[in-house]
Amino acid sequence: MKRVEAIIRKSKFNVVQDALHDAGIDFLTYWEVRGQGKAVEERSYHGMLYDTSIIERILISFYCQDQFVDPAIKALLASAKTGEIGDGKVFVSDVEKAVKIRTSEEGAPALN
Amino acid sequence: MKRVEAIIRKSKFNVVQDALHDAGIDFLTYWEVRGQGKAVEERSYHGMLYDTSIIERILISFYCQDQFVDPAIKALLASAKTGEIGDGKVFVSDVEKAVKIRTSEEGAPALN
Amino acid sequence: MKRVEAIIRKSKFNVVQDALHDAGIDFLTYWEVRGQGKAVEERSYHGMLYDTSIIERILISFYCQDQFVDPAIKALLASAKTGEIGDGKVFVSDVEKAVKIRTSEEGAPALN
Amino acid sequence: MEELSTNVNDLAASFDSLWVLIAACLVMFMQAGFALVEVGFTRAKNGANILMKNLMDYAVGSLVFWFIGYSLMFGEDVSGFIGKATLFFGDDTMDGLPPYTTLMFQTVFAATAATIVSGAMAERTKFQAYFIYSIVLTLIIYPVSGHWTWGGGWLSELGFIDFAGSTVVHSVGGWAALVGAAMVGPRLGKYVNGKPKAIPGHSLVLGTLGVFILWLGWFGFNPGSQLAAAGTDNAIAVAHIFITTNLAAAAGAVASMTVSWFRYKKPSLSVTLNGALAGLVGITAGCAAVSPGSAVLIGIICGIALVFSLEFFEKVVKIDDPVGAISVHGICGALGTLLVGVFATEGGLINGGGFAQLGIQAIGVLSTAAWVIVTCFIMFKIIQLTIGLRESDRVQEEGLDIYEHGETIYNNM
Amino acid sequence: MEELSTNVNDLAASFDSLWVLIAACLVMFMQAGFALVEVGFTRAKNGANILMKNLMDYAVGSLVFWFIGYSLMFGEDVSGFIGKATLFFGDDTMDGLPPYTTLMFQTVFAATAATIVSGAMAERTKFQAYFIYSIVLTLIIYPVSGHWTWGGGWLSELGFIDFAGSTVVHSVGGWAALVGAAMVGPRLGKYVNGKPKAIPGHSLVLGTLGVFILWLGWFGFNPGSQLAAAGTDNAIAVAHIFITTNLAAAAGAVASMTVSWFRYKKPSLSVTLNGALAGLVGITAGCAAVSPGSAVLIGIICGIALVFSLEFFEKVVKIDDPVGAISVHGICGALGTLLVGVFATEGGLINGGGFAQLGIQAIGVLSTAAWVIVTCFIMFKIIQLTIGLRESDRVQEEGLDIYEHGETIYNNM
Amino acid sequence: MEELSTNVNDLAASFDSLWVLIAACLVMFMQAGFALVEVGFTRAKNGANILMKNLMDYAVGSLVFWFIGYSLMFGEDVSGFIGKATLFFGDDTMDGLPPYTTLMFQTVFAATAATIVSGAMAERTKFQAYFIYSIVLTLIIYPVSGHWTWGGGWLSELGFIDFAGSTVVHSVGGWAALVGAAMVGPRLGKYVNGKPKAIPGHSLVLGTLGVFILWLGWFGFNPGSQLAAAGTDNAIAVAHIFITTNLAAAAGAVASMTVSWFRYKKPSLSVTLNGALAGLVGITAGCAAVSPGSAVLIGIICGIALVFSLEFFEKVVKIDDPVGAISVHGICGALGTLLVGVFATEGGLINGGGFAQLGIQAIGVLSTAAWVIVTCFIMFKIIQLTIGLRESDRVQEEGLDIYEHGETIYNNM
Ligand SMILES: Nc1ncnc2c1ncn2[C@@H]1O[C@H](COP(=O)(O)OP(=O)(O)O)[C@@H](O)[C@H]1O
Ligand SMILES: Nc1ncnc2c1ncn2[C@@H]1O[C@H](COP(=O)(O)OP(=O)(O)O)[C@@H](O)[C@H]1O
Ligand SMILES: Nc1ncnc2c1ncn2[C@@H]1O[C@H](COP(=O)(O)OP(=O)(O)O)[C@@H](O)[C@H]1O
Repeated sequence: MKRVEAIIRKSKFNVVQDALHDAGIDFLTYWEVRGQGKAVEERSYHGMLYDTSIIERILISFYCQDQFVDPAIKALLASAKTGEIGDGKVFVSDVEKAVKIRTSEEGAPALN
Repeated sequence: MKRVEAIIRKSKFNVVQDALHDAGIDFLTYWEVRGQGKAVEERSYHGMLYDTSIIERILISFYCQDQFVDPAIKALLASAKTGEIGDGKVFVSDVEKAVKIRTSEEGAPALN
Repeated sequence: MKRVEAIIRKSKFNVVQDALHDAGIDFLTYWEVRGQGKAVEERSYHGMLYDTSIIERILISFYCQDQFVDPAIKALLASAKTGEIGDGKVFVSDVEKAVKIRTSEEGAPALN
Repeated sequence: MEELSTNVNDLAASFDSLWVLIAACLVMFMQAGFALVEVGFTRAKNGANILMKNLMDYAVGSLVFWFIGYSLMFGEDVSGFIGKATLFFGDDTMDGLPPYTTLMFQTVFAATAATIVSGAMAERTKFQAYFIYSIVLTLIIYPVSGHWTWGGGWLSELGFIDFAGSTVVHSVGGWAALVGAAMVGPRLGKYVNGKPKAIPGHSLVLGTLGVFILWLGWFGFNPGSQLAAAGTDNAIAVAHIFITTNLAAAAGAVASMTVSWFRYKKPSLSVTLNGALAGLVGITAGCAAVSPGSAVLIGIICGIALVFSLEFFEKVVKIDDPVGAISVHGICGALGTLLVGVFATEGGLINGGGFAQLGIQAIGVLSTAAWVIVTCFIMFKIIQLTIGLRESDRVQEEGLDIYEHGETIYNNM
Repeated sequence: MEELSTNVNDLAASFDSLWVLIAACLVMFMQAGFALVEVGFTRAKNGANILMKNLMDYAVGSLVFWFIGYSLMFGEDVSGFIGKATLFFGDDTMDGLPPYTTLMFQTVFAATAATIVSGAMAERTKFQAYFIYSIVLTLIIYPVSGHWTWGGGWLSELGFIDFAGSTVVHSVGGWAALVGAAMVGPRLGKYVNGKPKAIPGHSLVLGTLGVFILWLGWFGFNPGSQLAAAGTDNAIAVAHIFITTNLAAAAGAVASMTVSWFRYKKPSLSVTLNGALAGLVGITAGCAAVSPGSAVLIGIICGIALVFSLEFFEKVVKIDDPVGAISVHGICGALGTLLVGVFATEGGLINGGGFAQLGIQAIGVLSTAAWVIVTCFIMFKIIQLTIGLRESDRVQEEGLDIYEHGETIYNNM
Repeated sequence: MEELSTNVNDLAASFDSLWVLIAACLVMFMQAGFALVEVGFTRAKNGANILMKNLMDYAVGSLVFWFIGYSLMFGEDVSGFIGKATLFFGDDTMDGLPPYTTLMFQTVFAATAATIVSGAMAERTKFQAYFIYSIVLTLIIYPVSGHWTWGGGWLSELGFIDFAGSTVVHSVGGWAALVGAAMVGPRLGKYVNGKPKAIPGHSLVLGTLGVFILWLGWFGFNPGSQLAAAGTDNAIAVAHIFITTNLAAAAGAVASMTVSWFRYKKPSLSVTLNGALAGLVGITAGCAAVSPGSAVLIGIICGIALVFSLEFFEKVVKIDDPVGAISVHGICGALGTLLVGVFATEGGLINGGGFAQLGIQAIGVLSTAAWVIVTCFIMFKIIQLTIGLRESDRVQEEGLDIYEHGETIYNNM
């Protein structure tokens, strides 16, 4: 069982969601994060310009069985990419256990 | 040392917190997330109905020693459950190291 | 490849960011969380005092190669510490895979 | 010559009329103030519900008061108790003030009384129940007790002084709030093992803006109740009322802040805001009858009383009142009305008038309270037994907005 | 004696002037109301853009209308079509109302017409394009059709009744919004495979405050259009207009709420808010000409029509109008103007006046619509072909605020 | 006949009085505008603190100005420098305006001067220190320099023109802000190695609403300062002032936007908002004395000056002024006062009046600045040495709200 974390552009959220759905990922959790990466944005306030390397991103987190990871990454790469700096990253790590609160089921059936 | 991540209903947060406390989990971190699962909610805007599979949840994350995991999951299952679709999930994964910033302590003493 | 999660005081964010930069961590993601720990804050509302053990923190999450972990923790401990209750924790866990969305690169080059 | 003098009289009358209408604008704007205070002092998940209630009590109140309520209040007196009913108001003439001017001004007053309740019953009351309540209050409850004092009824005969409505408007709203809040019960999670928990409002900045708007609106509420502006006497009276109103509000805010500072160790914004309102409610009865110095004292007394009243209802009586409406409008409204008997320049206790006026004030306060509490109890009981008053725990937990209105006020994605 | 009588006349005239200026203040405040409604009903990422547009159309409109627009509207009539142009307005004398009083009042009306469009074109229109639009509208488009009805042009000759501007102001804004929103196209993501998706506004609490402010402002808009307050007749008329305005708004809100309740199973706040506005826009033409009872009916009709109009544009015509400006101002403005022909106490269909007035109303509505639609089409086409009208997808995705203004409205860290 | 003529005079006087009171309402509402601008342009963690300051300076100011401040400003002149003190104001008669009308109007002016400072000293000043400051300013500093110009003191003798208070009110607030902000030092993190960092305000939508409210309030501030409305002359004057006020604000907004567009490549909302205020502050002195065309020029000059002044204080002088109060009220207030000497229709430089008036204006600007800067320096020094002026770093980091008030403005859970 794996945990996949993808940090993507806020504006790409909807397409990514659809792409993941097609790759078999129906369950996910996400929240807004800010990130520091290569992309910078220029803003001004009261006439004062400031470069911010702090940009708004969405972090999508989902847990899935091992065989779904590769299609999901593929879907993510295809849908979240603009080719410009700031597209984000995907990280995969191992998970030991999953429990579904409603039914107390564990393992694979807990994932959906 | 384990990391437990529980995605629960926002409205259950207070009871879950109390239940975890009774299970020996006094330290935790949480934030608001949105989730896509089986539960859908109907909303309208300007007279336009829309189904949203995007619902508000809270993600509770805590790090604890291995022996606390099972009681904590039990407490979670008991307190966060409504039996209706949308109750959420619990995930457990392994953690290598913990450090307490205030004291630079590592390992078990760093957890509380 | 490791994932480092640090829960710190909101007010320390800027110094921590600079310290991490000096320790070679240029890429990170963060978001606001609330935490329950030893620190409590007294608030009042409508003349009613209430103790809250729920305080605002920032969770910084970054993925890096193994050799960066120790310098990063050192930097974190030095910069985020006030010595008072509520300074927060650092957790390290293992990551299997990283992919950079823009270039589809994997492994170490995906991290920055 | 005669023509010219008619001209002058007409001009004066039209001037009076316009002032009352402008004052009505200010009072109407108080609806926005109430909406902001109430939404700001409650949680975001019930925001659409509370805004809808505020919008609807004004809309429905306007219709219902025009339809029949006004006539029950100001129609020909029927045995001192109620006015004679006339459907769809009356005619479009002018004698003194144009009737529509009076209707407009009285409509916004009726709506003020109605809207007070939504805050006290916030976050747990069914929308339908509130909807019906607001019709009944504006249609019958408010007009009847209003008739007693302002419509030529028995209290006015007695010499009861309530210039702009500390009792007629505010404490009517306050007592209705008391009954409603008591009957609907506290919000889920407000009392844990009998101990009250603080449920902070989601935006004090909205609450503060609301209080500023209310303070502004009160310059229509009180000075507008002079119902005239032309000529020396009216000019002096209106100016006087502006000053007493403003000073009492200022004194109320400072007093509440000071008490909160001593009692809770820190000067609390939420308490201070309510303190300003307490001063305003308190001065409403006596704004024309007391001196500026007495206005400051009334403000201070109400500002202090407010803090203890809030605690009393929260901790002792255990009625959950999210915005403090019972204390602000009910208690300070009653207190302010009584204090007229103490401070009135003519007939007040401290000005050598003895206890006579104070006694009359007490009769007015108590009889109005009794009327409102009894009728509201019956009304809410009927609602409770039919369509129900209280939202289920589930709805309270997830927020009334989604279940009642299918909408949330903040949508960030 | 003569002197005294002059005094009285002067006094009356100065009284009229002051009332019009106070009314102008209320109407000016509607700019804040529009800004809040528009920013509340759209997404936060485009908030600075929409606030800027609202600020700028008022600022630029004020300058441009003073510079030349006013004279095109109210200058000496040139063959019924347009007023004679004078640069930088005129003089500082007094005869009837002081000219600057009229200028002030008319400026805030012109700005109201202009600001309606920003909501309909929100979240996807280039700031520069909007900037130019607002200049052209206030400089030429609005003054010309305004001249026809209010400036002594051919429609006023015909007997067209539009007391306070359902057509002259609101539907001018509404038709401009229609053309603009159609030409700029729907927001990215609004239609997926031809099916509309809801894009909820980011803060209904701001939207609600905006509606309360607009409702308040309308008490300047309609009664202020009496342009006088002195004397019995004016007093009665102004009071009458207050009542018709308030009742229509209340009825509109209740009607829209009821329809939404039946149609969407839940009473919707966002719909109810627009319902109040629909009632207000609808009564604007006839506020002085219809009875309070008829005002309620007009409010109900507009409140009902609104809900279906919103759906019609969204689902059938597929014009994306984030705040519903086309329906509220265009459709209800036209409807309200027509209904004067039905409900007018003198000459209305149901009051035995036959179809004559109704026909004239239709001519007024249609000719104004035609003028605005044609000129706006030309204007937006030119803008489109030169500097461009629509923001790129990328800018829409990430928000106009960052790209157009380098600023975001909420900054939490 | 005589009676009738008395009637007419009384009527006119009561009409004047009412206008001044309505204007006072508009000016009072500016308190809400200031509160919103200041809380919107600063960070959420200090929101309760800044709202509390805004509420308190109005509340305390009202009490203190009534208590003694008013008499120091308008009491019998004592050697041109100060008015004779009377406790608890005076009597309740009428001769010209009712005294309480004047008190009300002057109170809201005094509170305006006081409230300007809270924005400049925001996010790092102790609440107690601010509380004391606001008492001293309204009690002594403002009344004295106000006496010089408006109370019959030496500047008025000299012929100094400051119709509605560019100098008397705004730049008094501005200079106090300058001294206060300089002495309390920049916010923690504002200057890193001497380089200023932008600290964006947490809600530009609140800031924008605040500016609209201020713009509205200025229609009380400037035209209300005519202190009369009855008769032809007053009607013309009031209308004139409405127009100059509105045009200057519009021009200021457009000018600032344009400069920001060129200078920062994007039209900035935060700058434009301040530009509108700059125009308003700038026209305040000359609103009655200059033509509408000159008002536009004054607006443009102030709008341009504002942008450079903001940069100057931020980057060169390195005084941290979170809302730009020093530039808006201090600099543009002084500039607007001087420009009266240039543009006044009678006596202005460009109207052939030579340098005489300009010289007098400069004396007024400088002497008032000197008075305020010296007295404020002494006051803040004493505060600094006793209870302290500046919050500790820890409190600034975590927010003043928790430490000073135990409350936060946003509570989302
Ligand atoms: N090593 C990392 N650890 C945590 N977050 C990261 C890491 N690298 C990138 N991110 C996140 O991804 C976002 C995009 O990164 P950036 O380097 O700008 O993109 P790109 O790789 O497309 O150039 C960053 O804002 C940050 O939130
Ligand atoms: N595999 C998963 N990965 C990440 N989040 C998940 C996953 N499954 C469920 N969730 C989260 O849990 C929430 C509840 O899931 P849902 O399927 O509606 O509950 P239930 O299992 O009780 O029917 C979802 O909204 C989502 O946030
Ligand atoms: N075991 C844990 N799991 C998750 N979060 C934790 C844990 N321990 C501490 N935290 C987070 O760190 C924050 C600070 O912890 P606290 O115990 O107050 O600090 P300190 O160790 O400096 O006394 C908490 O508010 C919480 O968010």
